[in-house]
Amino acid sequence: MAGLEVSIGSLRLRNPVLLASGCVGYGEEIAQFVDLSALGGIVVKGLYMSPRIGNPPPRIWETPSGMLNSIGLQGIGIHRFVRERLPALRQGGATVIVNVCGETDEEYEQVTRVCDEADGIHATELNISCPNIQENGRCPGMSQEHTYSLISRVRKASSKPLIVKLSPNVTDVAAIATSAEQGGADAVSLINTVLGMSIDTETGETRTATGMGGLSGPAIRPIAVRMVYQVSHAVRIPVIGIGGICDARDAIEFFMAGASAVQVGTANFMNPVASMEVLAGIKSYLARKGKKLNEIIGTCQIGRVQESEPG
Amino acid sequence: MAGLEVSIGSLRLRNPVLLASGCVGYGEEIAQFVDLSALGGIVVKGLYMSPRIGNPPPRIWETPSGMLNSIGLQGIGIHRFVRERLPALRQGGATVIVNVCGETDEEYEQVTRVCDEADGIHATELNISCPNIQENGRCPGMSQEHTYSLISRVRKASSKPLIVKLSPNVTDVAAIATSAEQGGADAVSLINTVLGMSIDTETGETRTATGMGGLSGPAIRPIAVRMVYQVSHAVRIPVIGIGGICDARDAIEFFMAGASAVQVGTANFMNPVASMEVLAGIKSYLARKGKKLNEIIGTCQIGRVQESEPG
Amino acid sequence: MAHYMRGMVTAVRPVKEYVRLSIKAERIAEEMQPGQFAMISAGTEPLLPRPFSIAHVDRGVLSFIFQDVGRGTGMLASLRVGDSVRLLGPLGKPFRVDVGDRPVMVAGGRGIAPFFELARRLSGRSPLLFYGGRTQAQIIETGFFVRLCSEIIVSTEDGGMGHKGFITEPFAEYLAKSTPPVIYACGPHAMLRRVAEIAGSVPTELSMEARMACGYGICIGCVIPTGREGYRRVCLDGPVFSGDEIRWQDLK
Amino acid sequence: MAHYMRGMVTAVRPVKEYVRLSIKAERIAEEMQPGQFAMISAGTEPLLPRPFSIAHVDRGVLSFIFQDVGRGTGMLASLRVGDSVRLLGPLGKPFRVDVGDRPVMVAGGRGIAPFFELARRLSGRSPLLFYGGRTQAQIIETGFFVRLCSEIIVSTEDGGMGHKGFITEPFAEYLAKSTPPVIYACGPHAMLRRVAEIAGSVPTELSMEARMACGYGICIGCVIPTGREGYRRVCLDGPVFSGDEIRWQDLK
Ligand SMILES: Cc1cc2nc3c(=O)[nH]c(=O)nc-3n(C[C@H](O)[C@H](O)[C@H](O)COP(=O)(O)OP(=O)(O)OC[C@H]3O[C@@H](n4cnc5c(N)ncnc54)[C@H](O)[C@@H]3O)c2cc1C
Ligand SMILES: Cc1cc2nc3c(=O)[nH]c(=O)nc-3n(C[C@H](O)[C@H](O)[C@H](O)COP(=O)(O)OP(=O)(O)OC[C@H]3O[C@@H](n4cnc5c(N)ncnc54)[C@H](O)[C@@H]3O)c2cc1C
Ligand SMILES: Cc1cc2nc3c(=O)[nH]c(=O)nc-3n(C[C@H](O)[C@H](O)[C@H](O)COP(=O)(O)O)c2cc1C
Ligand SMILES: Cc1cc2nc3c(=O)[nH]c(=O)nc-3n(C[C@H](O)[C@H](O)[C@H](O)COP(=O)(O)O)c2cc1C
Ligand code: FES
Ligand code: FES
Repeated sequence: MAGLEVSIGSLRLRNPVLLASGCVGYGEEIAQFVDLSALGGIVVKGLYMSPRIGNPPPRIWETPSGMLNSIGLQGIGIHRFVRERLPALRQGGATVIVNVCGETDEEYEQVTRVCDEADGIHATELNISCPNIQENGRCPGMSQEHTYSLISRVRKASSKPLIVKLSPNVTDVAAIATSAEQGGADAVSLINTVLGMSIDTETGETRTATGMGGLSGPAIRPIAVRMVYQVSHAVRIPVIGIGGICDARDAIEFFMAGASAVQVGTANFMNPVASMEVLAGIKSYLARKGKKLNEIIGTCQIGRVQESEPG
Repeated sequence: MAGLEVSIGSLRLRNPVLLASGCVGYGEEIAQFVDLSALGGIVVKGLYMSPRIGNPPPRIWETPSGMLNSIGLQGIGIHRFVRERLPALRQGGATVIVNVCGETDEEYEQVTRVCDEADGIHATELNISCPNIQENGRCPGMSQEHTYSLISRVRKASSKPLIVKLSPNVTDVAAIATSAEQGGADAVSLINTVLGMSIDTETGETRTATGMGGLSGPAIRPIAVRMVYQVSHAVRIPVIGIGGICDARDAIEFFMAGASAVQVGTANFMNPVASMEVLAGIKSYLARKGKKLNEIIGTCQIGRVQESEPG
Repeated sequence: MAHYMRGMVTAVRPVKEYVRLSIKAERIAEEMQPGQFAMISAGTEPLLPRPFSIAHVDRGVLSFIFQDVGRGTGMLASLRVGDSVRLLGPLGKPFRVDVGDRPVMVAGGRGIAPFFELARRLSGRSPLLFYGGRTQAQIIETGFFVRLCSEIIVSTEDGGMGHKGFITEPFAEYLAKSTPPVIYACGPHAMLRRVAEIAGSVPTELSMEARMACGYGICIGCVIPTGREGYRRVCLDGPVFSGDEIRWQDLK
Repeated sequence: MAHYMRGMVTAVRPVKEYVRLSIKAERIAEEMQPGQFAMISAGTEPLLPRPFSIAHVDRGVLSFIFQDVGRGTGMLASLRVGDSVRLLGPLGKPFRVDVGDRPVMVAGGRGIAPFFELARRLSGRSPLLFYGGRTQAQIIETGFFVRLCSEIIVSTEDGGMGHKGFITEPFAEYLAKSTPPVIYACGPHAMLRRVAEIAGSVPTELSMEARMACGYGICIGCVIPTGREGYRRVCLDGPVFSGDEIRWQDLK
C-alpha cells in the first residue's frame, strides 16, 4: 500500500498500525484472528533476562471506559522467547519488536544485546515506563537523568532501531522524550498505562492484588493525545502514539497530534480484529481525503488561541 | 448527623460532601436542586482579583466516560463575588470555600486576603493546579519549591483554613502535597483535572478552542483514588478526594483510600442532585456497616503484596 | 423552575430524516414555554445529557424532534416505548410571545422543533413560517402549521420541495416589503447570522446552539460571544438571543 | 478455533434467579464442546466482554444461563429479541469426555450451565448430577437432566428443596461408597475446593472462574495459581483444570 510506510530509524514499517506490548502476548493467540504480516508490527509482552511469574491475581479490573491491570510483567524471559516463540512469528512474516524490561540498567542492556543478535527481531522498545516493577510505581522513565543515562548505555549495545516507551506519570513528558532523543533513541512511543487504583467498598480490598495498577483503554486517550502533541513538538524523532485506540478515527487523532505510527492495546481485548479495522479505516480515510499518511501527521490546528486567556 | 463531621483546620464541616470548584458556579443555579446548607460545603468557581472573560468556545468536549473543558477561569473577580454572590450563599446557610487563583504569587495572596476579611467565607482552596492559566499547562503546583514558597506566603495572609488543591499532572504528587503541608496548608484537595486533548478528525481542529483541556469525570477516578492513597500516606493533614465521584460507592472508595472528605464535580452536570445522593448513600452505607465515617478512612487493604513482583 | 425527573417513553418514530420522541413528564410539560429545552439522558453512556428543544406538549407528554447525528442521539433513537429516561427541564429563556401581528418564524432543518409550540401560542397573531431544508427529507409535514399560520413558505436547497435555494432568500424578499413585529429563527448558525443581517432593525429572537455539559448554567461551557457582556451561557442566558447581541464574527 | 462474530438474540427469559439468553451464532454452535465458554458484548458499555459458559446448543443457537450481578450481566439481561451482540467463541479447554461409566457432575448455583451439554455427551455413560443452591430459586428445573442422568441429587442451604445443606455433603457420602471415573464440578471456588478435597485420588475436572479481559489468552489477566507451571490462564489453559493442579491456599 503506497503512502503508508513509516520509518523508525533504519526500520521501514509496512504501515503505521502496530500491536501494543502486553496486549497480545507473543502473538500466537491473536494470529488466529489477525494476519500479523499485514500489520506494521507486533510489540511483544515485556521481557526480562529471566522468566517472571508476575503478580498474584486479581490482576484486572474494569473502570469507566478503561481497565486497571497489574499483570506484573509475567513472562518467559528473552532467551526462551527467542527459542520458543520467535520462530512462529518469523514464519508468519511479522515485524517483531521486543519490549525490553530490566530491574537494573545492566539488565536492560543485556536483554537488548540478546535482541540485537537474534534474527527476526526488528527493533526493541525500551520499557522504561512500566509502573509495576519498582517501588511506588517509579521507573527510570520518571527522571530525565535516568532516561538519558539508560538510553545512552543501551544505545551502544544495539545496532537495531531503538524505541523508548514513555510513562505518562510525569510532570513533563516532553522533557523525558528529549532526554531519550539525546540518549540516542530512534523513536519514542507513548503512553504506557497511567497509574491508578480502585477499591472494593464492600471488602476494603484493592481491586488488583498489588494495590495500584496501570490504567488503559479509551478513558486515557485524551491524555495520550495531549502527550503525543507535546512530545512531537519537542523531538525530531518519530513518535508512536498509544492509548485507547479502538478505531481508525482514534488513530487519526494521534496522527494529527503528531504521531507517525500507533499501537493498539486494550482494544484487542474487546475486539480481536481491532487492529485490522483500524488499518482498513485509515486507508479509507486517506482515500476519502485524497491524502498520504505523512500529509496528515501533526496537522491538528489549535482553535483560536489569539483570544484565549494567557496560556 | 452524628459521626459525619470533618475538621479542616479550625473549620468543622457538617459532613464530608462538598461541591467542587468550577462545577457549580457560585451556587445559585444548583441551589434550585440542592439544599446547600445540608452539604459539607461549596467550593465556588476559581476567582482572581479581577473579572476574567475566560477562553473562547468551544470549551467542552465529551470523551469516553469523561469530558475535557477549557473554561479558562471565566469569573467575576473576588470583589464582585463578595458583594454580589456571597450574600445569597450566606443566607442559604452554605459553608463557603473560595477557590483562589492567581497569575502571580502576589495575586494569590491578595485574593486570599480579601477572603480572610469577608464574613461568610469559611475557608480558601488555593488552586495551584489549574492547567489552563499558564504556558503549556504549567502551574505552581507542578513544582515542590514553588508550591512551598507560595503556600508559605499565602499562609501568612490568612487566618482561615487553607486548603491546597493539587494537580495530577506531576511525577510525584505526594512530594508536592508534603511541600504544601510544610508551607502551612490545613488540608490538601485532589485531583484537579488531568491535561488532555482531543481532535476532530474531519477538520483537524482541536475539540476545545485552546487545544488542551482538563479531563474530568469517571474516566479519571482510578487516577484520583491512587493519588489520594499516595498523598494520604505522605501527609498528616486531611485529604479531600476529588475525581469522577458520581455515587456513594465512589465516595467511599476515596475514604478508604485515605480521604476525609470528597468533592463532587462533573457529576453535577449529569445529575443536579448527585451530591445529595452521594451524601444519603454514605449515610446508609455507614448505617449498614455500623461504622462512623472516621472508622473507614484509610482502611483499604492491598491484596497480597507478599507474593508480588518487586515493587 | 426546572425539574430533574424520570420520564417514560411513550412513542419513538421516524419522521423523514428525524426521530420524534415522546416522553411522559408532567411537571416539565406543565411549565414549559416555547423556545425552552430539556436535557435528556438515556443511560450512563454517553456521560452527559443532551439538549433538545421541546417541540410539542400534549397532556403531560413532551415531544422532541431530533436528528440522529452521534452517540447521544443514536442512543435516544434506539429507545423503545416504556423505557425510562432522565430529564432536566424546562430550561432556558423562552421566546417572547407578547408581540404584535404577523410575526415571522424562520426554521432551518431540525430548527423547526421549537416552532410547533410557538406557533400555537402565536396563532391569534397570524404568524408566518419560513421553513427551509437541504432536501425534502428535511421538511416535516406542515399540516400542523397550516391551521395556525397565515402563510407557510418552504424551500429546499435542491429544489425538491418549495422554492429552490436557501430559506433566507424568500425571507429577504418578504422583509423587503413588510416589517414584522419580531423575527423568530432557529437553525444552523450560518442561517441565523443571515437572518440577523436581513432583519436589520427588526427585533430578532434567535435560538442558538452550543455544546452543553450541564444545561442549567453551572459549567459555563456553552458560551457564545456577545457584545454587551462578553461570553454568555446559551443554556441559561439563552438559548434565545437577540441577533444584535451576538458577536457573529467571533462565533464559530 | 474461536470465531469473532455477531449473533442475534433469539430469546431472553428469566429462569428462577437467572436469565436464559439465546443467541444465533452458527459457527460457534457447530464447534462448541462442553465446558467451553464465549465472551459476549452487548455494546460499548461495559468496555470488556464478559465470559459465560455455553449451556445449550441447538440448531445454531447458543444458550447461556446467567445471574444478573452487575453492569455487564445487567446489560445482557436487558437485551431483547432481535438485538445484535458480539461473540467470541468457543473458548477454553473443554471437559474430557472419553471417560468410564457413572461419572459425577457437581454443580453449585449458576455452575449448572456447562452441564447441560456435558450431560448430553455423557448420556450413554449414566452420569450422576449433584446440584446445590442457596435456595430453591437457584435450582433450575432438572427435567432436562432426568432423561440423561442415572441419578440427580439436589440440595439447598435452606432446605427449601432437596437435601438441606451443601451439595458437597451428599456428594461426599456418595464418594465414600463409590469410585467414579471422573468428577466434573462447576460452582463457587469454595465448593470446587471442597470437591477436590473429597475427590482424593479420583480425577477431577473443575471449571474455574476468574475476571477476564480478553478471554483468549493475550492479556494474562485471568490467572490462577497452579503447582506445576505457576500462574496459568483460566481462559486458555482452562477453564477446566484438574483439582490437584491448583494451589488452593493461594486462590482468593
Ligand atoms: C438548546 C438546544 C436545543 C437543541 N434542540 C435540538 C432539537 O430540537 N433537535 C435536534 O436534532 N437537535 C437539537 N439540538 C442539537 C443536539 O443537542 C445535538 O445534535 C446533540 O447533542 C448531539 O449529540 P450526539 O451525542 O448525538 O452527538 P455527538 O456524538 O456528541 O456529536 C456529533 C456531532 O454533533 C456535534 N454536536 C454535539 N453536540 C452538539 C450541540 N449541543 N449542538 C450542536 N452540535 C453538537 C458534534 O460537534 C459532532 O460533530 C439542540 C441543541 C441545543 C443546544
Ligand atoms: C469461564 C467463565 C464462565 C462463566 N460462566 C458463567 C455462567 O454460565 N453463568 C453466569 O451467571 N456467570 C458465569 N461466569 C461469571 C460471569 O462472567 C460474571 O458474573 C460476569 O462477568 C459479571 O459481570 P458484570 O459486569 O455483571 O459484573 P461486574 O459489575 O463486573 O461485577 C459484579 C461482581 O461480580 C464479580 N465478577 C466480575 N467478573 C467476574 C468473573 N469473570 N468471574 C467471577 N466474578 C466476577 C465482581 O468482582 C463483582 O463483585 C463465568 C465466568 C467465567 C470466567
Ligand atoms: C494487560 C496489559 C499489559 C501490559 N503490559 C505491558 C508491557 O509488558 N510492556 C509495556 O511497555 N506496556 C504494557 N502495557 C501497556 C500497553 O502497551 C499500552 O501502552 C497501554 O495499555 C495504553 O494503550 P491502550 O489503552 O491501547 O491499551 C500493558 C497494558 C495492558 C492493558
Ligand atoms: C467545567 C469545569 C471547570 C472547573 N473549574 C475549576 C476551577 O475553577 N478551579 C479548580 O480548582 N478546579 C476546577 N475544576 C476541577 C474540578 O473542581 C475537579 O477537581 C475535577 O473536575 C475533577 O473532579 P470531577 O471528575 O468530579 O469533575 C473544573 C472542572 C470542570 C469540569
Ligand atoms: S451547559 Fe453548563 S453552563 Fe450552559
Ligand atoms: S482473559 Fe486475557 S488471558 Fe485470560
